[in-house]
Amino acid sequence: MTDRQAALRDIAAGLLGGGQFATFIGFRAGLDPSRPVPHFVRDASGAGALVINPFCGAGLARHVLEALEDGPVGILTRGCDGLGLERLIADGRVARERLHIVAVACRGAVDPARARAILGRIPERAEVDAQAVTLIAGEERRSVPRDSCLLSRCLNCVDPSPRLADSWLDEPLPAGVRDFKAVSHMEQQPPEARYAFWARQFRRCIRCYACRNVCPACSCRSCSLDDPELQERATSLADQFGFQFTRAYHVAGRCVACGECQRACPMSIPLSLLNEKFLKDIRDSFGIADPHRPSAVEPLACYRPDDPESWRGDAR
Amino acid sequence: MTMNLLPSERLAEFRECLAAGARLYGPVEVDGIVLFEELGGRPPAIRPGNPANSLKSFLCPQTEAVFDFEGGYTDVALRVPAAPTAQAIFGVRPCDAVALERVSRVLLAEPFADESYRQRREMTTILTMACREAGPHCFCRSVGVSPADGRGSDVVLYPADGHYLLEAVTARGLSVLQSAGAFLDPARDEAARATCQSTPVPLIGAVEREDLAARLEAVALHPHWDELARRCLGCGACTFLCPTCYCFALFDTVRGARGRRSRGWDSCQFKDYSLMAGGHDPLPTKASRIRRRFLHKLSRFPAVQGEYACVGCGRCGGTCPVGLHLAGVLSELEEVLR
Amino acid sequence: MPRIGAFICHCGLNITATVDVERVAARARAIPGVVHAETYKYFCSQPGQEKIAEAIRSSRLDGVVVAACSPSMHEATFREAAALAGLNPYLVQIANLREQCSWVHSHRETATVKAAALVAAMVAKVRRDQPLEPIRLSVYPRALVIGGGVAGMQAAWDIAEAGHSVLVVEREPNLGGRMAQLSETFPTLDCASCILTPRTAEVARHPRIELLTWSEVREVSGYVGNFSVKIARRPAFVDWDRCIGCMLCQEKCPAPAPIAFEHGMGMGKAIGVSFPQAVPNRPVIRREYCRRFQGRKCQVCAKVCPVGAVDFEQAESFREEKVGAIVVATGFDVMPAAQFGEYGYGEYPDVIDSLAFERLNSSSGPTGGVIRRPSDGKIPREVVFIQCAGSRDPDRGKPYCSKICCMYTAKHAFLYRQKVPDGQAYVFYMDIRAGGKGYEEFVQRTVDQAGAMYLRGRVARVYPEDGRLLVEGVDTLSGTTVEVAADLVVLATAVLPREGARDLARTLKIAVDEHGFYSEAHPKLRPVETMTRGIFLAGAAQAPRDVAETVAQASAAAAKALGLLTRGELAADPLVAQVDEARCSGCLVCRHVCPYQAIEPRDVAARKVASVNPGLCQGCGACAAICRSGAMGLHGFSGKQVLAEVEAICL
Amino acid sequence: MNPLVPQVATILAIREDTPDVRTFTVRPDGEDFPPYRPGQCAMLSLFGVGEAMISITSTWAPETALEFSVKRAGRVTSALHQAEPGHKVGVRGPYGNSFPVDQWVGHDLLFVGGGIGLAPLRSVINHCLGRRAEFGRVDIVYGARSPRDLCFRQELFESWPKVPGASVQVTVDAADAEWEGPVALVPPFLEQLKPDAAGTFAVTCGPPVMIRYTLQALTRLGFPDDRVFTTLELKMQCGVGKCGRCSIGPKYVCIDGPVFSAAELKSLPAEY
Amino acid sequence: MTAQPKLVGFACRWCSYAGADLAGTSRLEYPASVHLIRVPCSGRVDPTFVIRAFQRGADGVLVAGCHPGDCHYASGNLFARRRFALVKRFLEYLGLEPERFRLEWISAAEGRRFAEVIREMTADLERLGPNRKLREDP
Repeated sequence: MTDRQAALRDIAAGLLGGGQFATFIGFRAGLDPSRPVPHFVRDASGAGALVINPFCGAGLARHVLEALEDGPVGILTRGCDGLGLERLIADGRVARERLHIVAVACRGAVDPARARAILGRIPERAEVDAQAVTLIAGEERRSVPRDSCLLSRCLNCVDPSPRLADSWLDEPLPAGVRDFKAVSHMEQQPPEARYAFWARQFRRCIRCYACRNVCPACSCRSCSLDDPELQERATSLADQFGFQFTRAYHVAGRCVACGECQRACPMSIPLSLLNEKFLKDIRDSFGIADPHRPSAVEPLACYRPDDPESWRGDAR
Repeated sequence: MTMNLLPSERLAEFRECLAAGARLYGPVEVDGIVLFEELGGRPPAIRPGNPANSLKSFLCPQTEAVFDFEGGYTDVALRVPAAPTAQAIFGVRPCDAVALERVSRVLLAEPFADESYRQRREMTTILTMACREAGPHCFCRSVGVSPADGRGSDVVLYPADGHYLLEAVTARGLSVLQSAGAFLDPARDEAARATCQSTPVPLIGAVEREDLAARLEAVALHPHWDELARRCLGCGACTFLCPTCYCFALFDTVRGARGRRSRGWDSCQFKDYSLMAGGHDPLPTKASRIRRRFLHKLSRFPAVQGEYACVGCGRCGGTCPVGLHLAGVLSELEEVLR
Repeated sequence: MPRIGAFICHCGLNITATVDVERVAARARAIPGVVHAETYKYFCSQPGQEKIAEAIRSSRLDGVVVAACSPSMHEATFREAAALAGLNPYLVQIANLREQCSWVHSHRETATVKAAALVAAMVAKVRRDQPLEPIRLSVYPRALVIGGGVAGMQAAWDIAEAGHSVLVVEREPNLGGRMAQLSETFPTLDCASCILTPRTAEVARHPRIELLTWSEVREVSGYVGNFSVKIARRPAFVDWDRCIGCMLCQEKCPAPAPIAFEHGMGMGKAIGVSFPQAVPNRPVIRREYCRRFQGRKCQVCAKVCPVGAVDFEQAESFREEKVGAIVVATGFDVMPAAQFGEYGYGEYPDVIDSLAFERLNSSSGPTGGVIRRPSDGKIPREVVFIQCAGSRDPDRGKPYCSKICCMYTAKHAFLYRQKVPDGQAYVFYMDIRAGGKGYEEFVQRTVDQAGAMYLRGRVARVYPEDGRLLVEGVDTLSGTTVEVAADLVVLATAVLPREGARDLARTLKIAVDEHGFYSEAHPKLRPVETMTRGIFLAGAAQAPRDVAETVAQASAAAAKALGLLTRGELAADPLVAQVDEARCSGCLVCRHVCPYQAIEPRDVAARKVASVNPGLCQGCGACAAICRSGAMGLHGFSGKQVLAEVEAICL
Repeated sequence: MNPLVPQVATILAIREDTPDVRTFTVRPDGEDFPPYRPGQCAMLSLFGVGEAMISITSTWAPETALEFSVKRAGRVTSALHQAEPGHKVGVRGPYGNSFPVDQWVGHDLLFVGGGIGLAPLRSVINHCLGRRAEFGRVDIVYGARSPRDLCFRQELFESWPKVPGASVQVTVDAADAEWEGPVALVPPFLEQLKPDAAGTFAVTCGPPVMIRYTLQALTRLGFPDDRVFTTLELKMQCGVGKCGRCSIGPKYVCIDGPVFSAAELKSLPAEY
Repeated sequence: MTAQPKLVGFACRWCSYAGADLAGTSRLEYPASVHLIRVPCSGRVDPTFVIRAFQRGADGVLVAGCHPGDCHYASGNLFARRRFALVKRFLEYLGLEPERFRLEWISAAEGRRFAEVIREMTADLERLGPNRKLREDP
């Protein structure tokens, strides 16, 4: 752990010291030890503030967009960040050659709220391995199953390591295969139950647009959701359905399943469950095995002559 | 002030009594998060700290009609919505109630009192649950709010072992206690209140300083705001959840010959917030908008109202996707100043 | 505020019989922005059009909705009428009250309510219409024909004869293409070169046709009417301007070379022309066979050349040409040898393909027209022709029918019997497809007069035995196994697009089908056009076809090209996509869905945005639908317009 | 009554001042518009489009209609430019403070306007000229981009110059074939005119850049900050100090402004 | 008479819109529920058009285009096919009844088929009753 942190600081200092890089993006300790915050190091001397620990939950990819305005960027990159960067590169928003990707294998990030609920106080440290999470505060150590306190996106993670890397802090972990269990479960609910579920979720949306602003696939310079003629500001349930549909559809075939939208949502709306529905259907309908991994042409911008028409007759 | 004791086991009956004449809202746990919602008979989820949403949802709804209109270009008829009905909100934390008092200073300021807010405020009974334990992000004491603060409340409930001490703060609160007299014991328990008054809440030095406003104005042009802007995503979560943020926008929607002018929450963190038609924008950068938010809360609102536009509820810190906690930011600025 | 006029047509009784037009007009009047609404018996009539014009002028209308028949009937009429009255014609919309309302509904109340909704939708749409001007494109009055075979020559000839200049680019050193390799043509048995040679000469000396042989198209940019083409000319190592075509060089050259023209049946020389009547009659050195280029001392050609035209230092040269239209006539290849293991093709010299058989038949071919088998020069007594070698064979070959094989195989069997009167031809076939004037009769003659034995069935294998080839097959009609000992086996191999066709498609930005043939814009209505305006198709580059079809199609392509060239200017419909550059993020996903390659990136203020070439755009809107930010719009069908229609309908 | 609900009003007349400025004469259908002071604004709205804060360019008198001069800029003002007499608009107000005219009594007045900035000045000029005897000299300096862009020509060239003790100087940034007057930007033009600062109150309004340089020019000419007034314009939605948008430091332009003295401006953060 | 369902149809101008016109010239009666919006190509139809129709009270939405292979623009309907295969399932996932949204290939020659699709869909929508799930409260 500390080895990685030391190596990270060295690399960041080296990049910034070399003069070619304007910013290094990583994490630094926050006011709350369980919530490190994204950090933008501007010179080699600042690299000592960088931390890596299992509380580093925020996605970093989206931050490169603005940071690149100052010059090339070095960035600490986990699997999810890496996919986000791939998305931004595929969308022509970020030039690969202006990035130095410091890859790290990730075993999952702790959800600070869940960890605190388990421990009854703010954890100071955590250790995550393939089996369990150990939460530490003062003298107290508690080991709990991973699924009780990791961020939900980490539980579904199949890309612990980035596919793009310029330097590695450790050995990459193997990629897995997405199982879409939660989507399948939802699909099996009766339609009325699904509707009731989503209505309940969408009703509490406050339209803060954190989901959009944090999303590496939502990097449009100008978002149609901000155009009142395309998306009214009203928050009737119909508007909420319209907004949620539009947001999810606009990332259909482009979502990298990093789960940042859901993590960022202050109202805990399970947005990944929407995004993953599209991903699952893209996999099942168009034979794209790993639709969350960006490809040269996104699935909705291409076709095959023999694409299924299974929607025909669905109704009857 | 009138005080009564309510045995813990009669709390549900007390709530039913409240619900008799009004829609009753309170914190409930839904899909893993605690929210203020209509209770509808559910027991409230009283947890340390605050629900995700604030009372704003019930007093300045996310969107509401200002008026409806109908007609063509040469004839228009306006119709204003019906007056709101009575509502009671149970399980409010003192900080949220104080926030209402702060917001009211602006929205009820004459000569242009915000009529829909005023009507709702008048129809709303706030039943506050004083805190015996701080939430994870609470810092009320640092901004001059106490865990037993009664400002903005109609009734404050101080939890004690086996009972609650109920204190009517307003005339409306008094009538609540009178109507619920059957459950109440006209005894007093000063200890209950004292316990809450001494509930430990983390103190955050950077916020507590008496010269906070002056120090902030002094760093108003510091480049650290640009660093904060790098981190900030420009979403409106902090402002939409903040109980003291009251900015709103007006917008029209049209359905054929009918339409509606509505108001809805707006956020100074949005990039088109202050953008003028001609392209001029006094807040052109994310950094300028973040600075606006902090200075408004901690310097400019206090300059006029004498109190912070922050009650230390901790929502911004708890929900900001990138951890831009108000207190954390101030600590950073302090660090920068040194 | 908008000032919209709504004109509700009775269409005699066609609309009024079911729709209460007065109520529709009243409902229209109630829509904010509608300042005029009237009904009339026939708005398409002259007095009707005048009523619209009068209202445009007197009520200062800035939008017109005509509620009448389908827009496919009179949209143009009403737009013209509006234009005459001074209103931009694109500020006119048609509500379809006849075909899609009064004629299909009988309940007066519901039909009237629906009609009012359709009118409201068009009012909502026209409010958001912008005045547009047709896009004017200049047309450079010159055509490029790629390919100098019979298709290319026909197209070039037709265009030149109509008065426009033509540039013909041919990859081989000379004109002629596949047809020059043929002996006779079916079903008339005319000699191919007797037909082709005069046409070749005419093309070569036509004052408005410029020939560039031994050349390739490398780059194409621009759009309809304004293409810019980069052409590479390979080094011939002979200065053709000096050369007098005496061919002494070819005569004296000591280095034999297999030349493509003979299709493996004969040899040429390292320097020379492909065949004696070649046009232009100028030699090239094929450096891979030239002794000089192989590092040996030779240079015989240079020594014998009376004019000193041989130039070993010649390099590839390039030229840029501007053209207004392009005809692609690159022809076909036949399926290569390796694919037919069971027939022993490539393994046994006496298993040949039909193009080789053409060369054996040709009087100017390597055998002087005497049919001799390759292995020993013996005249074959038994010849087996195998049809559908690779065609109609989805598993190992191509699923399609190569179309010409039935006929040329019949021709081959017929010609063989003429030349070898005691020979026997066997034809293995799946079906005989002889659709065409005189085609079926010709096949019948081959059976009746030439005694060809047609066996319906597949050949299982071919193997050598005692200097002959045993052909094992099944006669599916009799259900018996057939074994024929043959001296020569001729395979009717599948027709493929020319090698390099895909690359050229990419260069031209035109589509190919799954087999690599160029795709036509519409199989029925636009069979010689491509999806790229200004680029047309001729001959077997688009699909297998015979000479007659090829020539007909070439003339059609020429007519289409002429349609462009004869107009100095082109008016294109302005209902095309356009980019809001301030909004565009430059993700360019729109490029992937554009069937016309009309979208290119463009640098604006140090960032990349999509840019639509209105000359190429056909207004399909695929880009607008996939653009998430709303930066890509489509005139006449903008997102906001469609949404406004939706809202009006749903009120 | 909800302050956000406008009175329905009718456009009585529309005058085209310049290619992008039109003056609308508007009268509420029901109760009279409340009395207003020079410099105050009103929210003018089109139903279904939205609202915009516009300064009232007319001067209050009983039973007179309101006048608004509107430059076409955004969604609302563009839609207003398409409106016709007889169309309904919404109007609410008056909002904001006003020019402290009573403070000026007995002094000379200098009005410096640029472009559409003459709209708020027109109301105070007419108000002061209406109380002619209470003031000393009234000098009006006005400029626009081109002769076509000059607003209120009738008053500029006919009414105001005829008032005793009043002067009008008009300049343009760029002349056309017919323009015979001065060609200069307002701030240098003003400095050339060398108005006497002693005992004079100066009022300026125009585009932000022009205001900035005019304030500097006035300072150089010797006008003290507390005798110089200007108006600010920010994005506003409620007009009544609630929606938060137009705040500058602790002030809201909609209720504490739009009129500020140069001295007040200097005490505010530069967020306008 | 009970209120008729409201069916919003997006029809490509080359095939389906022309097919509807053919139904007209052939005088094939079908329910007046359908209101066609003419678009250049089914590939032009943005799914947000569909959701907007539902939001504003459409009981059903039909997107109709040329048969695969027949697109006037070669590929527009193939993009539409992908897009709406996902959208249809997604709407169902949100709890919308599957009968409320259909994508159909209707050629310019298939007037009869157009009428048939409208009859079928209208019958389905009548059976389901008004769409209350995605529409705004009146």
